[in-house]
Amino acid sequence: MPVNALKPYSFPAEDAEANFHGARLVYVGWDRHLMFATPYAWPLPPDLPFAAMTQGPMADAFSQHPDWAKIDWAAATWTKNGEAFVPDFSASLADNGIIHKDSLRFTTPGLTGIGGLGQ
Amino acid sequence: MTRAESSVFLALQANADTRELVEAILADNPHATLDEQPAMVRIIAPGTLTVHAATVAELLGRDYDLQEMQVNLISLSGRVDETDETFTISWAR
Amino acid sequence: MQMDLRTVAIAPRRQTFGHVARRLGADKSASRYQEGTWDMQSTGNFHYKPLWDPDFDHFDPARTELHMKDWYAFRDPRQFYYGAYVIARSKQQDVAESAFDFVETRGLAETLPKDIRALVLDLLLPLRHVAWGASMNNATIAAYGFGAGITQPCTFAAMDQLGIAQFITRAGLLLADPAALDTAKAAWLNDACWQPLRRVIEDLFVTQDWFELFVAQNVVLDGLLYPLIYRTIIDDGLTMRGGSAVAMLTQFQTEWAAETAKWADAQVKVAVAESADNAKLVTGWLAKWRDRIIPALMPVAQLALGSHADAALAEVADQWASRLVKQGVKL
Amino acid sequence: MDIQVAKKKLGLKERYALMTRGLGWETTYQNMDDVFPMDSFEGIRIHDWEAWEDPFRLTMDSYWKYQAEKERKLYAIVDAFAQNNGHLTVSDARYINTVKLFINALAPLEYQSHRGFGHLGRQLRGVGPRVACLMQSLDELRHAQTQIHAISNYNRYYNGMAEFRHHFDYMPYLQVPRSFFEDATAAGPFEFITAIGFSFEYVLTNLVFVPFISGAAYNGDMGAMTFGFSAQSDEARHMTLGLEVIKFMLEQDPANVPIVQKWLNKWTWRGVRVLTLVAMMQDYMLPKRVMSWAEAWEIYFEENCGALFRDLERYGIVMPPCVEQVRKERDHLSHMAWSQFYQGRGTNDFHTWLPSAEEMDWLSAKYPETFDRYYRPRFEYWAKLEAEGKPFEATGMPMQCQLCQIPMFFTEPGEPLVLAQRHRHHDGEQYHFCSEYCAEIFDDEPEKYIQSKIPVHQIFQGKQFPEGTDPTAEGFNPGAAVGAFLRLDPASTGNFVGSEDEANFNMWRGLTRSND
Repeated sequence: MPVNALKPYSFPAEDAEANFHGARLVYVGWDRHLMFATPYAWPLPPDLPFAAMTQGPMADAFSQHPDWAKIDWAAATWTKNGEAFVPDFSASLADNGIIHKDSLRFTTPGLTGIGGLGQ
Repeated sequence: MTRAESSVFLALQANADTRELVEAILADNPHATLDEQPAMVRIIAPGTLTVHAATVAELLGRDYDLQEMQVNLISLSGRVDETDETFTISWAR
Repeated sequence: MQMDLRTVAIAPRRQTFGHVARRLGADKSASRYQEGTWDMQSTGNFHYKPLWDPDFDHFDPARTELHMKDWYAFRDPRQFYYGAYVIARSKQQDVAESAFDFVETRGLAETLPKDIRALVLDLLLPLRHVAWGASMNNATIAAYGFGAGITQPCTFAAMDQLGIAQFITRAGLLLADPAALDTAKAAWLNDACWQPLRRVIEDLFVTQDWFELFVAQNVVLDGLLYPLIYRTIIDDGLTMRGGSAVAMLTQFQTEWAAETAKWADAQVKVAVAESADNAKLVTGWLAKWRDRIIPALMPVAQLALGSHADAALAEVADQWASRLVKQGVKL
Repeated sequence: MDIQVAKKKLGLKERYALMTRGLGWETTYQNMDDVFPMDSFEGIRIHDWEAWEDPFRLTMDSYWKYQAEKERKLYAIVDAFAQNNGHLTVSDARYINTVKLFINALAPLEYQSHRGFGHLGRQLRGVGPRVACLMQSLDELRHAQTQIHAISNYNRYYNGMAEFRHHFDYMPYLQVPRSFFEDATAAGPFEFITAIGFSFEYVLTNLVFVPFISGAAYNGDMGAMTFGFSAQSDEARHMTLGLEVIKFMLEQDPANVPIVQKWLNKWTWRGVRVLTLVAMMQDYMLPKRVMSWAEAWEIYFEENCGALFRDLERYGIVMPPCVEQVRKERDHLSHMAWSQFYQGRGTNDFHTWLPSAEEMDWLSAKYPETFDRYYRPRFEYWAKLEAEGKPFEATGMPMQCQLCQIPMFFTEPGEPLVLAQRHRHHDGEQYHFCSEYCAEIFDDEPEKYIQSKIPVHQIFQGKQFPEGTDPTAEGFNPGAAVGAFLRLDPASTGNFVGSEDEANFNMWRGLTRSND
């Protein structure tokens, strides 16, 4: 249902990938670890290997949690925009089919936050 | 709760200027109750609340223009109907 | 007896807000006008284009051809922020209120010579529509102008003109009755002497450049109309013919016009001083609207002054022109 | 001399009509649709502007008189408060952070409202509604300026308020209130007045007013209480205007009802989303609490607005469906928000802190079903980290909702351990939302919301570096560059405990009580 305006009303998307100087926006959230209030956002090179993302920006953000060091990445499960997703850690983000503004969530079975309360 | 019973309220600053106004409103609206909060009074009533200029004037000992209430009025809930003599809030219209 | 009042002196971390200090050139204590006006309006990072005007941001310097390096060069010599404004107007309102009471309680309206009373009804009452048009035009500038430096005083001007329209209405009710207001409105819509002026005001309603509108309405139209009606015709003319009661009922307008002219002239001075382009633009607007408005005022002047209208209007136009010369305008 | 028949004294309504509607006329030299080009494109049909019922009948002479009286009283108290260092009488210096929130997030909205109502005061075809909007535009300028003048004194002694204008324009958390209001000012005139005149000024006004102004009074802040009460007295007129406009639209044409209902749904939701800041302030930032957010919601929404929407039922208007989700979020809202502001404290211009044991007990009592189970463990763990000298602080930038622009800390209604997310595609791009209701607002006008300046994205696009910055230069520190662009004073960020504000307040208060 297009917008109801007085004159023709169309504008370019403010967050098109081209505006990020070669980077690609990726969001990552750690399920049931609400000590981290929100998923985090990073501008990442599309050719960055998936593993490097987990060891780099994700580690910077999530390693403050005692569960982080215990993660068994093979057991972790992922979703992309809410749908099941199985990443290839050695491949790049692009080769993993991760496009601009994809929202990733990962769950770490057996690790359920502070006092097991999802925090 | 039918529409008539929905409550209306008038919130006024609690100061020297509103003493007689509050007294007059409570006198003219026996069904109203007074809720006193920090530096503010709320006069709540089911259905309708009417301020009569004449009653306020009598207590003040001078003429009273209902628009003077503007200065110390804080908030209200309900539909406003104004005449020279009365200021009424209600849902019953 | 020297009383040593000791209150605890604690050293403040700063005197005012950052944007105000930058405009003052140092962190100094600022006036309420400065803290309440400077940089109040956002100038960037707008989230959405308006559905009602997608070619511009809501606040957009491109809505006028005038260019200013600093839009807060427009300052109000009266230093009106809201508080100062309503307090000033409430004093003037007190004076007007007692004037209306005096005229009413002493029945001065009835003592007016018949011809004066008829003239006032014919001349003054239609002016409430002129004032309402001026209020609308200032509302346009206040809504779409750029920077609170110019939009704030135009908000006040819009409300002042509404107040003036309401004072004129009260005068009409005092001198006559509601029917007289309808007669005046019919004249405003149909009588030949009012049509040129009504056409000017309606053309201003659709003028797109808000600074052209500022020049046309606040500098040209009101700059000529108020001295003509309230000084030449009412204060000088009618009082000598037993119409002083009328001058009492229009004192607000007389004082207001003098005070507001100072503000309007000061904005022209700043605009033309900024650049040659601005000077050319503003001077062009002044000439364009002068050449439309003076002829439009002529039939109104004749209504009151008959054959003396030409000379009176010419004199008003000369005084107006000399006011502008002082602002650096070469008409 | 004929006996002058005493003139029939005009009633208030007639006299006011002569003083407003009587002034306007149908233009003939210009087409009315050119003079008023903006009041029909939204689909709202008005057949008879004369059916408008003037809410408060204040002519300019009375307006000037009563408003000047209010202003004299207000500035006398503001001056007295400043002269005898009234800020030192507040209950606890942490309260001053609610004043920072007020001047950064709310005072600029008053100015936006001034310009928005000024725009309507020129565009609505009916003279009555235009005069009412012009008067409200003037009132809103008053609110903006009285708030700035009252808070100017706080700004001289405490950090975080000096750059409130620049912060409102660019700081990430302040794009929540700013985009909320610009969504309304960018909309057509009828949607604007439904959004601000009715939903924000009528439905939600007490939810904003009580926490801030009664909260101020309750915490010994006479300055804020003064302008609050004084400003709020104008609100009574605005609330009445807002209610009158809604009824006027609904009575003019049945075709208007679904449009107004859609707006009520949108603006109740987007309004309550903005009030997340107020919920957080009420439950966590007021040292002496007036009432909890949950209690304020029950009184000022469920009770008052229940009566209001019952009154509107006759027109076919129903309570916005989103209220169901607001009820589910009611007992989580303030805790989620405070958790986000606590861990993001390095990037904001007001202090946060962990609730004390006593405060947590108050929260447990006010939120029996949620606080102990979902939030106390988080705060107690963070307190442990603080005690160990390793305070927890977020290092990543939050993902934000495309619509309300709030960091996506909201959990799925009914599933407090699952962060909510909704997803949409539009024109080859994808967008994320904190809730179904934000996503639905996007669906309705995608061409509008794809323009949003999402703060974190603007930073990643390099748009928030000082002019002339070269991000490719050796040793370029983006965080520092953004901090400089935002004029973020380091002393205003971080934990209240150990802050300059805390030290100064205690030192100054000590001066008033001891002899040096």
